[in-house]
Amino acid sequence: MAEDDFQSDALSVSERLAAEALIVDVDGFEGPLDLLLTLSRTQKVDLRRISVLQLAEQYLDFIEKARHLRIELAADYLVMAAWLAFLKSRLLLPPEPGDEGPSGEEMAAHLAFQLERLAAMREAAARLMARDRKGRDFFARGAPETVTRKREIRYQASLIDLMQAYARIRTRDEFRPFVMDREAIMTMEQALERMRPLIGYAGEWTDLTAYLPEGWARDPARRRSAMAASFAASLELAKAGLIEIEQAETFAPIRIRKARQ
Amino acid sequence: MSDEMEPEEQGETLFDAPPMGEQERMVEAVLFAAAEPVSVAELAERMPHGSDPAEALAHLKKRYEGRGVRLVRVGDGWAMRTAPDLGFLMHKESVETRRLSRAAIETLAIIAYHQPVTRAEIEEIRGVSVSRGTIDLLIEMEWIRFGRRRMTPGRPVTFVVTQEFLDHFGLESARDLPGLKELRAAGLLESRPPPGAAAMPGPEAEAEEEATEGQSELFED
Amino acid sequence: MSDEMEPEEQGETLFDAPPMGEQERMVEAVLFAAAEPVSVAELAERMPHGSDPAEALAHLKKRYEGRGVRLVRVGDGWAMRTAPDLGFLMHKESVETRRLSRAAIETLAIIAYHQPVTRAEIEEIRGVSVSRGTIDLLIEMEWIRFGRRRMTPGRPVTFVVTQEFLDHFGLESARDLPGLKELRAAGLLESRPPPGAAAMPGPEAEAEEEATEGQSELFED
Repeated sequence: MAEDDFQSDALSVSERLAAEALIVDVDGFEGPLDLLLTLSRTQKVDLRRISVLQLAEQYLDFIEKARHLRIELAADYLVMAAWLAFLKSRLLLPPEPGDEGPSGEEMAAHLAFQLERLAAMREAAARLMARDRKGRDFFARGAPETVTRKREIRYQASLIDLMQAYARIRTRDEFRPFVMDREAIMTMEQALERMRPLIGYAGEWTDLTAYLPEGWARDPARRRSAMAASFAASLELAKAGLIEIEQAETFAPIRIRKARQ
Repeated sequence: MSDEMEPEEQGETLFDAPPMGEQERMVEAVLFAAAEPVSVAELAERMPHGSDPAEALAHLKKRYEGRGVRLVRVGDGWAMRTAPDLGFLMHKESVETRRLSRAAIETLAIIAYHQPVTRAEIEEIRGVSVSRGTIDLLIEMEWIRFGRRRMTPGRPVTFVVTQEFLDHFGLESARDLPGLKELRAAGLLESRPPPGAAAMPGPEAEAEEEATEGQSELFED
Repeated sequence: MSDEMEPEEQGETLFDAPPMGEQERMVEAVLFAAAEPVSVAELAERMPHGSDPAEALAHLKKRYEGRGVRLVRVGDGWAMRTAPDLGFLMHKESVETRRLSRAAIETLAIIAYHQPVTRAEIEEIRGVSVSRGTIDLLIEMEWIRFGRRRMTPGRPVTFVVTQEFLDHFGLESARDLPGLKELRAAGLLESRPPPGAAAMPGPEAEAEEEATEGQSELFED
């Protein structure tokens, strides 16, 4: 880092040489803020009492020299230069009445804050890295014993599973829990699945029988099952606040409609 | 400490060897951090000149007596090891419940209903071969065990269910298992007979068979 | 309700918790065996029912005071580590730590002191864009991880330091970072927005962020 060059009392020649060294070393900077921080060291004052105006001039001078030496600077250095030129004008010229935006002093104070914060983080980083560190100053167990994971698997089977399994073998057939003919059975889940997408269209009172699947209303066994399942499903939907149910009187048709919010 | 030191050694070292307490700390730290057992020679090499790692080891060994870790000799090195009685702390146990596979539950059911039953018979009933793993699993679970050998050519082993099995399924005996009639009544079995199935002996029929056999006790535990 | 529970609970534990001396041995064994910090909760899980690992830890910490290895707190875990003054004995065990670039070190410090912190905030503080590689490296080293998303427009991710970070730098918690109090008192950990619209040119101000990201990579060694 070239900052040491700035610590020494500089004659104008050595100062210029140092500045040039700085420019040649521009790749060594972590961006314009880093460069500003380095330049600020030349003022040899506490960062809190830094002259931002002077710093801005130093920076602009640096950019000018770089340009003169035909050193290509990254865009963010030039953006910073433009901003500092603006800051400089704000600091030098008295604010015009009705001027909008922050004052030059506010902007300068923020820049000083940023520099101080960056310097503080640099120092904190150095202190952190200088701590006693694992693997260098202190050590973890060299021969850790791995914890063996003993996974016990418990198999579960109930008497019903056992009997079902036996029944399945003896019938040489896919076991069915109920010997009822499932073709005529509609479950509430099936009814729910069927009704859910349909209720969006049920703006007006509609007879529940309208929701029975096609063909199910003719066969009495199927109609009973489908009716019971659809009624149970509609109770579920009403409970969920999705529909309303009404029945004018005992044995009257049960009618449903979409709930009105 | 220093009066124990050989005068010759004192002359050699620029500094005195650290006090024994320090040496003990050093040995402790080195053995803790080392991946392999460390020999006395290596300790001496690592420690400041004039140290006496053997003595430090002796102190350290004493200090760790009865503790959760111990200083043990491994080959010609020394290492820290968990006290043997605390080995149980190095296991993490977890229990996972799984459903028995279809093959296992069917095999188990056949054994329960037909015991004592041979493997060939199980295969005949299931219509597929029974894998060794299935039988092993059921034995490992202590739900089945070897019964007596069948007095037929080849003297095949039979399988029977265990007390553990009865406990698990809440049965007094295997005879309490619902018969085909009850299964049918409970709707677990379709009334139509299996296609081309010859009548299978129920557990009752097998019970007689068991009584007639009284040979090898070898396979019973 | 609770007075009904108590006798039942007593009945549940078949054995009393082991004496504190035994519990201390157990904690000692578990921590010796582990290379990573172990939480009190995990200790409790592994020790017999009714144990009080927190108290056992307190006893153990005292026992190891001034020894070659020490009991240290790392975040919400506990670990045994060799005493830092004995590091010189451990040349063989010392691991060559990767030389970190200045960018990586500064980024790490900023995350540690300002956590949880967004990438934009890190860039604001450093005045340059943070390269993806820097963040990736720190994540790979397990020193930082993603924290919660910030509840601001864009819901940016934040970064926080890990337990491994604390372990590596010998910190009990992120509150023990060197100079943290002073930095906070000096207001240097506040996020202070730039005054007015004429914001300081930050890395966000640049049109081609991608291009500059690539560029800052050049500065890393």
